[in-house]
Amino acid sequence: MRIAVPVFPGSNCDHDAYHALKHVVGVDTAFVWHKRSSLEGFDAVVIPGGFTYGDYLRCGAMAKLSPVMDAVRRFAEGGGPVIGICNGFQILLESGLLPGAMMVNESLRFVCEYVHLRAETGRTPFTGGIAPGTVLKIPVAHYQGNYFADDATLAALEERRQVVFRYCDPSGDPTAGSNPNGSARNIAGICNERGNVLGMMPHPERCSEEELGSADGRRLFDSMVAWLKEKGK
Amino acid sequence: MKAKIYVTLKKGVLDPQGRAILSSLSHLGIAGVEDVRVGKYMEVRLKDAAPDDARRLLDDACRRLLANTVIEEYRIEIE
Amino acid sequence: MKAKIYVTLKKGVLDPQGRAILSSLSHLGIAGVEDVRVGKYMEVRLKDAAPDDARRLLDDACRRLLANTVIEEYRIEIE
Amino acid sequence: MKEKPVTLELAREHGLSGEEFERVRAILGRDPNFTELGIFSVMWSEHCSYKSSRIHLKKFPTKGPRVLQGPGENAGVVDIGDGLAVSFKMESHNHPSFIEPYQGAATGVGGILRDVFTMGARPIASLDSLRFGRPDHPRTRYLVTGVVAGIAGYGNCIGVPTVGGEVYFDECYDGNILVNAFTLGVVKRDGIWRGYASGVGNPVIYVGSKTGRDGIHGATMASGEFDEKSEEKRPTVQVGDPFTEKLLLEACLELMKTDAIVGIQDMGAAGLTSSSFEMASRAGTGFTMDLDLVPQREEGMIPYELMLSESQERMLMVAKKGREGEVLEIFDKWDLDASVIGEVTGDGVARIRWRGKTVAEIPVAPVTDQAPLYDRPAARPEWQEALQRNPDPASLPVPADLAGTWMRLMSCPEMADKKWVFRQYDHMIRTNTLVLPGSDASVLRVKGTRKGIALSVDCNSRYCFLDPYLGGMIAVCESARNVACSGAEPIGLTDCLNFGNPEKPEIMWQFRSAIEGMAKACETLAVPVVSGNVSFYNETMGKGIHPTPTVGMVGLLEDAGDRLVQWFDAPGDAVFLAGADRMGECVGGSLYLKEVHGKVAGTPPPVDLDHEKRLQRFLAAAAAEKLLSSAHDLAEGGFACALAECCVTRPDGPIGAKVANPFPASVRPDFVLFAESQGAVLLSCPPGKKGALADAAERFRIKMKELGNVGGEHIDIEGVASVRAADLHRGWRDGFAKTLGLEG
Ligand SMILES: Nc1ncnc2c1ncn2[C@@H]1O[C@H](COP(=O)(O)OP(=O)(O)O)[C@@H](O)[C@H]1O
Ligand SMILES: [Mg+2]
Repeated sequence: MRIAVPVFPGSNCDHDAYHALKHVVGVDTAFVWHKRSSLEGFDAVVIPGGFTYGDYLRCGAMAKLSPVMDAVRRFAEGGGPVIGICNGFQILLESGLLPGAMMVNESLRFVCEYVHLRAETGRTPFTGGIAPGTVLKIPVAHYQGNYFADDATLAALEERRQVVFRYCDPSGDPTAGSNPNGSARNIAGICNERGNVLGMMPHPERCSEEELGSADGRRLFDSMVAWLKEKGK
Repeated sequence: MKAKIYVTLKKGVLDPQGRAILSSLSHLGIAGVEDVRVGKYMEVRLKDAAPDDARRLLDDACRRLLANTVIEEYRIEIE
Repeated sequence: MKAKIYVTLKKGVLDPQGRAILSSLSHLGIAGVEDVRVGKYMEVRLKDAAPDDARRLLDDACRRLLANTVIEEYRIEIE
Repeated sequence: MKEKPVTLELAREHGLSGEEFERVRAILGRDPNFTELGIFSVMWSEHCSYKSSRIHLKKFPTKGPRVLQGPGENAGVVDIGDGLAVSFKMESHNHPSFIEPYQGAATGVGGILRDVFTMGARPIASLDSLRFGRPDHPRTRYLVTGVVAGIAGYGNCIGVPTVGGEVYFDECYDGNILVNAFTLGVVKRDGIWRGYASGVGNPVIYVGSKTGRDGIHGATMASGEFDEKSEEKRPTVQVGDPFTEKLLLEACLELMKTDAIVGIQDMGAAGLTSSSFEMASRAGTGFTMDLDLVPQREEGMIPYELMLSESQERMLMVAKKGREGEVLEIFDKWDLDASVIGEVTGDGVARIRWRGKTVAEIPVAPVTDQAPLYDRPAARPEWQEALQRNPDPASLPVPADLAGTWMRLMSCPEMADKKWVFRQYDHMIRTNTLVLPGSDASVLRVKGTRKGIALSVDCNSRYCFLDPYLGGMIAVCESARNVACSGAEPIGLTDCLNFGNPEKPEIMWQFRSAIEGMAKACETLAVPVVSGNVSFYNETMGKGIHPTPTVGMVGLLEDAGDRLVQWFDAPGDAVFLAGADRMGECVGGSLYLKEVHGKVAGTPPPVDLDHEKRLQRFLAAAAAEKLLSSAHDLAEGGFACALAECCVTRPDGPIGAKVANPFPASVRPDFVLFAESQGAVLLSCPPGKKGALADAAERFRIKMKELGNVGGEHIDIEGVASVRAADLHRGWRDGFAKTLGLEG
């Protein structure tokens, strides 16, 4: 089993994802430079957070043009598990692998803090081991995480069970006060129709060890490993 | 040759920046502004070309990079 | 009434965004673009007023909030 | 820009005195040309030459068994064992941040990051020490918003967490804010790089952003007072490009894993000039440089501009001859401009060419060796005496509502929760931050080891104003104590000395006294100064700031698992006051005196350095023996505010405590609550550890008093004042944004 962490100019959570996967979860993990156009030999893709191309123009707008993103698209079309975290999520939106767009936070300020998420579905490879309704404690760190999609798209997302995580209070209620950025319907993470591509603003790689304040993020990676094992990887 | 590109949020897309500016203006005591929408404005210098070709080129650039057509629309002016 | 405001970087001020866009365009194979400078574009709706008053108001808004006159300059168009 | 004929008057406009100009002529044996004048003016500016401060900075202890690199390089380096070292430094970006808060603060962060990764270290954490004018000054809100956003904008983008800092407000900073940025990196002991241009024939390589007309005269601006004309200097503002710096960081660290280069230095203030002259001067060499080969962003730049530009995100390096191809290849991978622009020479002369002509020819050594050095007159100001004598404490009325006063102090912006600030900073990236901002010191783990690094930045400038010697001493003690409260041993410090105009004897006296006080504390506590920065001329139209020698302290935990936080955690834990005998009735320079009685006067609390040292050792020992649940020192706001902080800063929500009044019954209740002291710490521990804790205190001869217990709805100092923990928490949490009029 081998996990790819694509690295773009300006990626900066690449080492964190690598550390969590390789040293905490203990799976074989490798960086993939963005100019590479193949993901041959990899079983899952973790697109890390950061400020690719400085977040200039729009977050993820320039990274989507990298050769590696063509490979990610093919990988996803083949049913392979892909997770985009924070800037990785923004890249997936910009490349059209996930619907919708990110706007600047309602506060117009960067926000870095622990939030609570309610898991909505176990249908993705990354949430198979997390029962719907589970509340996770996990940090966000972004300036543009205010998820937007038009009403028809939002309705379709709900109907097809593509909303994977919502911001909520510690008891699991998706209240306005628990929404750190103004996202539509408190959406923190969504998947594609098929369920194999997940994008989320919060950072599971930052809370995969108790000593960092929470190990809830590890559950996503553990789920991924279990899912891959089941597939014989 | 030169061109100008305007990228603006589509109607119906909430503009957090515009809203914040509006409230700051009223804090500053600047009254009379009823709405602000913030967009991007790009000044582009191009190799000389027929205006039609230039437009086609920039249209391509907008669709593929400069605007996110999920939330934004764009306008190109060639000088 | 309506107005448009253009905020652009002063000449000589580094525009990291413009530079990054330029290099992405060339990666896209969009040749012929020689320079890009990125600015802000605002569409403003105002209470009806004499054009001179409106301009004064927006000028004030630009200097105090909308533009950072240390590194940016602005232009106002009243419709 | 056009070249101008060089005259004495022009030299003066460049900040050179008549005597300095004569020295330039003596060194060259002729009149300098315009480019050469520019070079001398920046090299001999206060900012680059430290001409007014050097003789005093020598008083700092800079050596120690752990010191691998002291002051003089881009950043200091201290050994932490396991084959690793930490490199750190602090820098000011005060003037630029006042003119353009976002870009000024952002480029300040960019500059200090470059200083650290130039040493070969990967930056793992930053701190920021900020001082603004009165909260209700019309510009303060704008400056706070811009500075914080600028630090966030740069630090977050490059991916180095900003894990702590401080924010103060005082009228004295109305016209001169302070923005001091600290960065620490981790480097292999045998992987440290320095700024040496050695090896005749080796190529000199320029890398990073293209050169524009940014910040020309930035270095001389930092060496001059503000006046009304400063507005006109604005277009020299530099714009930061954190994305390019991120690429530069990764490319340089990749390059440093090879042995293709011999020396490297960032282009900070005075850009190409200072980097090339300093590197050559350290190595005792000369160099040639062809300015046509410098990557340029703007057209028509003349040599003067190219040499003085302060465009950001640039580095200068010297490669091994024949290896330049490897160097250029790495930079090409990272899409960075790089260009061989010259060569190291053996004759000790800098020869700068442009369009086929030599445009400057200067012997390198004299530029640094014969740089001006001043022992400027220093005199204690006449008003100092009266300032210290006042006010008579007995004349101060006791507030009728003590609980209300307590609430008021805890919600004033100096004491209130700084979450509005640090929420905008990514303080978790790189997944090392074990103690997040909000405790006395932030603690980071060092991956691959068991070690932890504790960081704190401190300076109480009211104390320094009232007594610069004692104030300087306290800045060192307090930052070391903050680090010790997290369980760490202080192992080295950096400083940022922010003062007014050194040409005024009273400012020079403040400067000298503060340094002497700091040096004394460093010696006793055995903490070396390994890097630092001086910022003079923090004056506007003759009005200067309080002397503000900010200290950035680095502590080491052998086992990060021993780390401590400042907040009470478990109901039933016992509360102790360690250093109990240090508590006096000192209200001089206190927050209480300023906020409630509107006075900055009196003398700061006394310091007992020997006791301070024992206290810090005791804290580290108690932490290592796992005797404590928390430790928090008494600082601004005195006993009551320290206790309140233990109760309300807890991330999981406030908790109460019931404690005895530690003072004799004769002490006025307002002084019990808010008098300030040095060398006192509030501790909490599980009841079962009480005995062992008392034994440890005994061993270090620390007087400890048991005061009560954690728990309950109230924070109750028996017989003096009591408040509901939830109420105090709310006031503290909202105070910062509310007072400054920043929503949310
Ligand atoms: N400018 C800042 N940036 C980041 N963190 C800050 C800043 N100012 C204060 N903090 C954090 O808030 C907490 C309280 O700060 P402060 O009141 O100065 O603490 P102390 O009195 O213990 O030195 C500390 O953990 C500090 O690191
Ligand atoms: Mg403290």
